[in-house]
Amino acid sequence: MPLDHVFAFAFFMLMTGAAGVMLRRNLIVVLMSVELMLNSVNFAFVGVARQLGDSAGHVMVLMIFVVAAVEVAIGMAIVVNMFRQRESIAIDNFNVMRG
Amino acid sequence: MDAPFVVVAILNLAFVLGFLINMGGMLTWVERKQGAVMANRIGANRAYIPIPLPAKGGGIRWYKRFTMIGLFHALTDGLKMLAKEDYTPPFVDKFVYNIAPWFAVVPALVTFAVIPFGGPFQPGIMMSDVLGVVGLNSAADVIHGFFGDTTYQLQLANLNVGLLFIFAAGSTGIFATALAGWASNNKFSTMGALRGASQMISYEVFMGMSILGLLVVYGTVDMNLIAQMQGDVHFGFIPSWGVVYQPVMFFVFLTALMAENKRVPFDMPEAESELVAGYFTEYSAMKMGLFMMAEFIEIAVISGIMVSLFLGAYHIPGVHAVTDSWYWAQHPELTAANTFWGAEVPHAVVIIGRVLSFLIKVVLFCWLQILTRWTLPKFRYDQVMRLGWKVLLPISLVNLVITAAVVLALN
Amino acid sequence: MSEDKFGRNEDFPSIVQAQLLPQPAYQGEFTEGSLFTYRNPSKLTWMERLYLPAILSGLKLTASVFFGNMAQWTIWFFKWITGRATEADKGATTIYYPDVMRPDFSPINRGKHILTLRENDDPQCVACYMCATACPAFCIHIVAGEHPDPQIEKYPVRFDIEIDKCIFCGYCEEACPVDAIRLTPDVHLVDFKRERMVYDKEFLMSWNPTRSQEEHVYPGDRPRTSD
Amino acid sequence: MDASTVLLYLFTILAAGGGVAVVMQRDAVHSAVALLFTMLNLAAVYALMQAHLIAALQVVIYGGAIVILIVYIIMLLDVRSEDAVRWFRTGWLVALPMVLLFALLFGRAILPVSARASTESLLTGDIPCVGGAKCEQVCDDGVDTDGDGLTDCKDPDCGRHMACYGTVESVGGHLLGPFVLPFEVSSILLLAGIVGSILLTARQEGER
Repeated sequence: MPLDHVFAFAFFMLMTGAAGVMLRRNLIVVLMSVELMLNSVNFAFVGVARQLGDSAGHVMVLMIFVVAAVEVAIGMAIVVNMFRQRESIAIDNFNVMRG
Repeated sequence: MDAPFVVVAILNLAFVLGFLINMGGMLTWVERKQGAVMANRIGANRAYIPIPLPAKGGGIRWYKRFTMIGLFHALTDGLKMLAKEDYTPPFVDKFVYNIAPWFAVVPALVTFAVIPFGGPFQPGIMMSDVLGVVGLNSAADVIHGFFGDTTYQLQLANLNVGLLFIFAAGSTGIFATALAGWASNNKFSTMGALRGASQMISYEVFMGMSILGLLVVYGTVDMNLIAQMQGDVHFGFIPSWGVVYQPVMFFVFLTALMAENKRVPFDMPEAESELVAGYFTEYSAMKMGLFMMAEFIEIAVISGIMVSLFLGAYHIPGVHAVTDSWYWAQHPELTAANTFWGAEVPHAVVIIGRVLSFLIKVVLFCWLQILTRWTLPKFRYDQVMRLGWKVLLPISLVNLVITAAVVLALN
Repeated sequence: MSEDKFGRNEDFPSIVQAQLLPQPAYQGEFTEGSLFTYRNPSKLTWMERLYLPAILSGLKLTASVFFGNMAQWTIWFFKWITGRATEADKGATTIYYPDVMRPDFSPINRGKHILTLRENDDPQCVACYMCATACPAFCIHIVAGEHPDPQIEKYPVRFDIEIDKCIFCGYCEEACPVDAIRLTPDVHLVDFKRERMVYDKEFLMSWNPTRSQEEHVYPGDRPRTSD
Repeated sequence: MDASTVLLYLFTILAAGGGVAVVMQRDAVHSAVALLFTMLNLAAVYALMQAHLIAALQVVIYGGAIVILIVYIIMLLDVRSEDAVRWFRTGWLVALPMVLLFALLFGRAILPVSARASTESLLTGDIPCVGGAKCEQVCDDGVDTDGDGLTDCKDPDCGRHMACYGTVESVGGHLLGPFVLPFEVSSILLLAGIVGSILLTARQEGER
């Protein structure tokens, strides 16, 4: 798989994730879309690492794994907290701070 | 990909799948029969295959005593599951409901792919040994010519990340519980799914923790290499099996694996006395059968994992094949040969003996698991969690630190 | 095995007596003239909370039973080959239930109903509806008719019991003023069709208590007069 | 195009399709199943790209930890499905310019570079030494050639070798070699995550 195809797929997945983040109302789906964006980056890293024959890209992917795991743990804690306050996780219900 | 490699791979696949599926069927019978024998009962003995015999006064008499001590109950179980009505309740989430059973079966079957069940072998030499004894020398030459002296593995997939692959497959198995429970749209199922998910995630944590000590000892996650490293003998009589290095973790890891399998005493997600059937309450016919089959296959898979990590895999102490490259590299003063306590034996004897020893160990472990299942009462939910987080996790952490210190000191 | 006049195991009275005795309380003692004492179990020690020693001792127990029974089965197998095996050689306490009844199966069990007969083979029942009224499951249905004999007021034209609804409480037996309905110990009341679980008068008027193992006929298998 | 390349494209397309399904599904659990599908396909892609360790960890971490946590929270909170995905939202006002911007960046900056780099993989079976420095000469002989205490694949020098690339030894050698500081710092991040999530979800005294 040539590198520009790798980048094209990664770009497509990144944009899918970004669209999910901006267009979905369900907070959990928004978090899932963020995971999708992180995965597209992982994909690009693995593709480039394969192209360059350098395992450093894999180390970077491992770091992103750690970040993703922490992000989901914290994100889910926040979701649970928000659900306790409003009995809902639709982000439209959390617009109190809006001017 | 040359032809001999493909042939060996297909034979391996046939062996693994045949072994697992048959174990899954047999264990349904073993479970009942062993439970009966342990409780002074007789157990399953009614299913029979009718045999027509000529009656005395002409006509046919059906002989109905061909029961084979109840072995056909496994068969009738399968037939019953297939023949029953596959009812999908109207309130379930159809898509998730239908895919959930596959998340139970596929990981259970796939996990066995990385377990070495006979070690490295030379099929050409082995087959010509066997055929030479029978007297088919020309056929032996043909097969020897086909395979050559090349060494192949009696293992489905020789992965570099073997042990991680087992963990990956195991973690995918959690989805069966979670998705089945959620899709059933039933309070019992959802409770079972919540319990199952939390129990399996928790026990996966210290399942990884408890095996780390062994990984420190072996220094690899390659199952093939781990198996080979257990072929040595210390001081002439102590086999260098994992259970010798990590006796405590043997029990902890076994506990974790049994908790992953969700059977008594860890049957919180199913809990007949509280949750009807837990996460698969709404399932019927073969979909429910897939869950049951996965459970029984997993007994065999757990035994395979335990044997290959802790009980010397396929090794018989003191028996070495010419293909054990790790062993011969450790002992440069010896010349590579097929030895049985020093005596030279044919290659085929060693390999067949090894496969048999692996199978016997696996069967013994299956027996131990079923013994446990029929001995212990079930834990309460909080007891399961406390045992996991407050007892087994600290033990495995302390063990890891001690192991690392000892390994560092010895190096 | 000797049996008493009810066909029971000779140990049966002692078993009943043992169950009637006051049972000792959990981890407490019972002495005559004193009150029961209940003690909660003490908190588990650290060693006990590991569960492992207790589990291993339990496994030892069950494994010893297992191997003992396997030895017995092995002996049975060799006897079976020579054709001298008996059921007792299996070493199991199992009774093949529907084929073999326990000797202490209680003769005062409440099972299938029977309508008692007069001397001329008519049912004793006078269709007074007492049993149908007393029935908590509403499973008795009676249609009354005028009896030709002026001494007897009524007789049941139909007397149906939905045996699948019946809870075998015995209230009909208690309520009957003429001892026309009784409950027999027969508990093998099974069928494959729900319609056949309605027992009509003719069927209720007969009962074969000496059903042998070879016949092994369930009530639903018998020809029904009203079918 | 050989079989593995075809499979690579197939799994990549399936992963991208799964990503679209994550965003399009109305029900949160269906989104989670689609996310799992994406993760498993990506793991297959990584395995075909010879990143074996990453492939296994992708399934363990994303499949076994992250997606299951998401499913667990969905079950715990009893989230109802949305009536419909509202596609006409003010979010488009942000989304469209961003997509355009990224597409522009992609077309202008990344594509020419990646097209130039689109040669065959640089994985070799040869001696990977650069600039005459002392390094592991042969990577599959079980001998520590350069005498730095690390044999074969465990030496980061061998990362580019065909037999070593993407294996546990190779990536682990990198992790505990040049990248040891980020590796250690990531453990602090994990600890912060654990403490943070407990702090966020633990109920205060008196709270319901």
